[in-house]
Amino acid sequence: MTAMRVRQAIVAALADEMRADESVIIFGEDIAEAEGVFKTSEGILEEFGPLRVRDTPISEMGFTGAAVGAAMMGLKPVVEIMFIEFLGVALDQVVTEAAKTRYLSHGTLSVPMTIRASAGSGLGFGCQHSQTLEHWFASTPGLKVVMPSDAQSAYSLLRAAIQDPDPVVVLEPRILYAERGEVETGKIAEIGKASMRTTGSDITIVALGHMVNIAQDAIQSAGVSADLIDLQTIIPWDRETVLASVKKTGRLIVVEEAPLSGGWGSEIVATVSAQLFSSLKSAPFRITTPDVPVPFNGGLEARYAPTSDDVARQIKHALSQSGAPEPWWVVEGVPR
Amino acid sequence: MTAMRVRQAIVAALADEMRADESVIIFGEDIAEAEGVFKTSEGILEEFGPLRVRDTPISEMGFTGAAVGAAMMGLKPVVEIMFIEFLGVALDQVVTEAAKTRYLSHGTLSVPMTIRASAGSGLGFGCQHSQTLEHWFASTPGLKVVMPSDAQSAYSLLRAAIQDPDPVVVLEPRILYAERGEVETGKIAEIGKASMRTTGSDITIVALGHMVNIAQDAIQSAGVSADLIDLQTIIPWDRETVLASVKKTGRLIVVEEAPLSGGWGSEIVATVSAQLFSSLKSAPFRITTPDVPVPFNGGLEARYAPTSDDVARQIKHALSQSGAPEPWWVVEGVPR
Amino acid sequence: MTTSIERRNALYGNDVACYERMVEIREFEKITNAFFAAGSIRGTTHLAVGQEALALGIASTLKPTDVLAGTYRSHAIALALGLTPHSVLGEIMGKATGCCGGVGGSMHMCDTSVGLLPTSAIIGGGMPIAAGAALAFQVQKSKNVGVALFGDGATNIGAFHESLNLAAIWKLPVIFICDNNIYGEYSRIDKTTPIEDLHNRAESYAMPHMAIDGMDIHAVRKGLAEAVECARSGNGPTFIEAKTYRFSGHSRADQALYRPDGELAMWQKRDPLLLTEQDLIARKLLTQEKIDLIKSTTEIELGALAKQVEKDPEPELSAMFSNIYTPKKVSK
Amino acid sequence: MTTSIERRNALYGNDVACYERMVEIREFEKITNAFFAAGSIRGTTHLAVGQEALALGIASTLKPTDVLAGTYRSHAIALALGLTPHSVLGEIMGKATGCCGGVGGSMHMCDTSVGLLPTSAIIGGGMPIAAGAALAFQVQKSKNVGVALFGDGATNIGAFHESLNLAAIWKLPVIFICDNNIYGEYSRIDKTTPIEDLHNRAESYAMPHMAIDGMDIHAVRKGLAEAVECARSGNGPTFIEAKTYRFSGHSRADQALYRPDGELAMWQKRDPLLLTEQDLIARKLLTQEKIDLIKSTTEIELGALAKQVEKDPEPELSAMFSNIYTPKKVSK
Ligand SMILES: Cc1ncc(C[n+]2csc(CCOP(=O)(O)OP(=O)(O)O)c2C)c(N)n1
Ligand SMILES: Cc1ncc(C[n+]2csc(CCOP(=O)(O)OP(=O)(O)O)c2C)c(N)n1
Ligand SMILES: [Mg+2]
Ligand SMILES: [Mg+2]
Repeated sequence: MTAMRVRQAIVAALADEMRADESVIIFGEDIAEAEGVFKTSEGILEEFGPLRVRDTPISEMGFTGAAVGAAMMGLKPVVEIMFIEFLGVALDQVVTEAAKTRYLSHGTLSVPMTIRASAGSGLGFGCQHSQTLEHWFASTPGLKVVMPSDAQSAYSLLRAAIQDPDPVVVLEPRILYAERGEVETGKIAEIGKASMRTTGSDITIVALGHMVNIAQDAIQSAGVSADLIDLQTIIPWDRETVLASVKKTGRLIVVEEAPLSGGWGSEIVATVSAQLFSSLKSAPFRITTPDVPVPFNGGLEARYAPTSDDVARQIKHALSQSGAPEPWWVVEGVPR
Repeated sequence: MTAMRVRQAIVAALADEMRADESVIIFGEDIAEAEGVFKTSEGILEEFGPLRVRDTPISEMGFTGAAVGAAMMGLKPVVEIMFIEFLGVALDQVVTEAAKTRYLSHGTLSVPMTIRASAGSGLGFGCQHSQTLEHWFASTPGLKVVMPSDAQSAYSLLRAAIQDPDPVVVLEPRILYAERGEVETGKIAEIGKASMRTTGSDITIVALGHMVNIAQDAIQSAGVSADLIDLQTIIPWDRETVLASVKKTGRLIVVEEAPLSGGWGSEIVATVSAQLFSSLKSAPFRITTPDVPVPFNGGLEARYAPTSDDVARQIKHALSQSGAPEPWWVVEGVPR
Repeated sequence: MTTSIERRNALYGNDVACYERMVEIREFEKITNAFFAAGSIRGTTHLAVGQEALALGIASTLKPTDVLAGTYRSHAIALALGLTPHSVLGEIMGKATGCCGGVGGSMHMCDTSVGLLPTSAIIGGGMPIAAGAALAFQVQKSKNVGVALFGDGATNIGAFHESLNLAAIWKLPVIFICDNNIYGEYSRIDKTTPIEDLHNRAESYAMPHMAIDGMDIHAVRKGLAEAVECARSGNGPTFIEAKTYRFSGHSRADQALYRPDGELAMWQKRDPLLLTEQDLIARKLLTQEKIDLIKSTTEIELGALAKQVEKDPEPELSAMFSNIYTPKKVSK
Repeated sequence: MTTSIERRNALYGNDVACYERMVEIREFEKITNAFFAAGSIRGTTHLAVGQEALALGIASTLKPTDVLAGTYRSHAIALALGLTPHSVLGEIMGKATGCCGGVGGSMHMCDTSVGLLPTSAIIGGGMPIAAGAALAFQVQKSKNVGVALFGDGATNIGAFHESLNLAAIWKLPVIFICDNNIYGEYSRIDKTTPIEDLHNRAESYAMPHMAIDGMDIHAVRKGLAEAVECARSGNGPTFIEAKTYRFSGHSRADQALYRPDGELAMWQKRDPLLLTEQDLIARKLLTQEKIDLIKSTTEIELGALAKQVEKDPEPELSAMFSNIYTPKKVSK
């Protein structure tokens, strides 16, 4: 075990994969000479050289598509999309090409590419650089999407993504890049498998990325006994683990860093409601951001994503009442 | 009331808006001289001339973005995206520019643009030309998304979309273009308001687009008394109408033409589960397509979207049992 | 049964075989058209009648290990590259015998044994993919090349610009071939594009470029061979504009009434089949009688094949659930 | 209090006012930089030190009814177009007094009273929007023009290609101004772009184009005036490449150590402030004393302003929920 920052865990995963498999190459904007704007490819160019490590022009469609083509030919390209919003100019290559290539080649071609993208709010980047956007990839058979919550999962999920024979999007919570954690290098995650952060008996909390940490704080401060499930893979998500937990606890909260309407959490709540209707002791619900763009101002942005205080409040509510609690903006009656 | 095909209802709505308001202009690929590949702009160039009706190059990002800019300057552009998949090369302008313009202009600019796009399966266009893709627009405050289910709603929603001061995406079920229905011209829908296709007491069925018709057939053949809610607006959806209905019936099924995992229906089920937990008599659930690309072969494609037989089966199940039924591919045990 | 690779290999150095394949394509598209009109083909079809010389010029110049990313209009290039009429028609008709098992359809041809990557129905979709394949060849130090084949209308999409720039800056072994048939759907190129010689757009990327006569298989081969040589020897990409003409409408039932009077007739004088026949006769490789025989035999054979394909099995229900994710390896 | 439009009007025909504004921008960016370093500014900032002549050349040539779509690097153009230092700094600091009420941040400037459309933080985002604004002017038969201002790196994105092509084919009254400061983030242009004179890319669209000296306000005005005249008289778009240099790093804490030795020093000899000072002294519009006074006064004034802005109120919680949808009109 080594203590490292999340961004260093990413570097380590890249380097370990590139050492193990020479078909792994990486490219993206300013990832080579500048080592990534978030320093997530520090030392990679130096170790692996310019044939395998490349800076690209500002051409997300072009280089994402190039990764698709290179992957068809047997390379394992890892591309960096600096901010997930930039896939808005290149979604086609991910959803309509990469995810459908195996199907349209009658199973003769795989697309073992990885897309790394920083995501999420909290750092004052404004509403065009702070979203999580998991929903862009929903309902897309052929694609996989993962999100780490700490240094270990950043390392282990990225290695799994690179090794995976299908296209995988790795959404990296930008706010965690500088966070430290213990990392066991060599440990590789299983895509599609959730991880239990805490186990308990009274309630199941499902979260993703940084929200796992927020939820953990909330569980602690609320002093409850909870299964905290770090989903890690959003597509395809670990139904088995979540259903087993809710069967046990009878209660479900999903904590989500995305606007309420149509986020990934609705999939979890809807599935659990359908599958475990009679096991539920209280209303399953989501704790999300309000339906607003991510505000720049620090005070406002601090209220955008769920806070541990607010999650704690809602956990307590869920344990004492059968109906779902109101979100904070309703409780506080914020004028519009 | 006039009988017309859905595509003619669209032409009528365009023409009526263009007559009423000279700031309405339309453009897209082959929509002027060729009058649209689905003939949804028949006669428009002739009546309104080339200044207001334009063929574009194959440049979805360019012309969708041009609509955003023109809308900022007070025009009401209507652009046609021939197949919704093509927004994969232009999503940025819709989600990251248009939807955030009002916010980023401190309320000084609106973007009264309309994006019309054909959507859906059933016509043998293959997996890159047959999706519905509502989820691309989910969790995007600032945007509105509607989908008609017949000639009247095609007319009324399009007029409402064009008149709306904010960006509206109109997803037109391609399979309905040739269908006929009675249209009361001049009738304008309210965006955000669902419409009741049938009313009943035992179950609430929420559907969208062509699935409303499928659900209606199923209700008839199952011989049940159901509220069939044609949602019409997906974003922002009519919580009030849906919640009131489920409060009354105690049962909810969402019928959806999109892969199970992460479709818009999960939002409805999740919200209802949270808000009406103690009013529910049986598990709320979704009837969707399987998590697969849209197959080309006719026999397979006929099984892709929910069929009225299968919806009827699941309605009957919901009325007799508290747990959710299995989808057909589980029931039939389709080998993978 | 003949395999794709055998059909491909038959073309090299054999101008008569190339001509026969052109005839095959022409007859094949007649059948496609007739079947579509009769309702036995669902969805849409995009014929490539008149563009056969380009397809054969490409197929007889590239190696089977080179790869090509094409479009929805790929019946001709697929047959040229080696796919059997059976697997192409099977796919168009959604049969289990189709090259994609019947789940793809007319717009989605694929056969990696002869280098045909899954064709994309999205304009511009294949261009960065071809560049990416070339990137792989460069990294793997193989001598293969990637080819993107696309229409004139596709030169106005962002992916075109980004792909050419990326290929140029990385000196990728990729060749961009624009099949300039003067129309994108129903719009003549001059309505959507302010320049006529599209290959000049390569100047924006300091990329070598050329216009070639897409109706003449020799011109195609000559231009492409030059580009391939450049790519294989590490000197990077080339942009080739092939001047062709779409003899049919854009797709489905399009009668192409928007074309100016006489335009089709003018181009038909340069019908690639006609030009090739004249050439082969002049070179004494064929006689008119032989040509007539080739045509009638092909017509009969394809007609028989079509009847057979009609009776081919439909895909199983499981086909709808297959080939979405790569199956897990049983052991490591 | 001075309004944006008053500040804008002050520039026309007044070279000294333009110079003063350039100094204001230079001093303003010093404050931004210091505040960022001190942690009083969140997120990121993109300074435009060294690019003041381009901003002022544009602002003193366009009319306030013309519109401009810019990028995340818009402090300079915003101040030049007329926004008050208060509203720009307020936005950068997330204050309620900012031009976007503090919810936008450094990358998002906007003031429609002087034609500044919301700047986009997405590369290429503003180009089709500027074309679209120009489309509106064309349809409305107004004489206004749209302007897209973007960097050299942005010429490699698809939206660039599509916007220029669309503008050309529709002869839109739009001007594309590329601020070629030789770097995109940390990459020198030659690493990402195979040609040096980016304006030549306009040839792909048969669009008039020119390179101008972006360090010289007169050169900027002259080139732009020509393009504006062309656009206003219905003759369509122009592509202008302004050769500039980014004196600072790309953003935030970037020290720009990747720059070759001596490059900055060389460009600093052509510092737009210096060039303008020499010009104004030569034309006897200013003296060195006056210049020193302008600089020291500006420094003092902006310093005082900065202190004031620091104390400005934060936006209310309701600001987070406002301006998402257009409020329904109360009556029709
Ligand atoms: C991104 C995208 N936009 C639009 C279309 C619809 N479309 C299919 S073919 C076509 C015309 C293409 O013309 P061209 O590139 O000249 O190729 P051709 O059909 O002539 O071979 C269009 C607009 C598409 N498939 N993808
Ligand atoms: C689509 C997209 N890709 C990448 C970025 C990240 N990014 C922000 S600024 C920048 C460099 C832009 O360089 P240039 O266009 O030369 O403008 P400059 O910063 O020099 O003014 C990049 C890559 C972005 N904002 N949008
Ligand atoms: Mg064409
Ligand atoms: Mg630059």
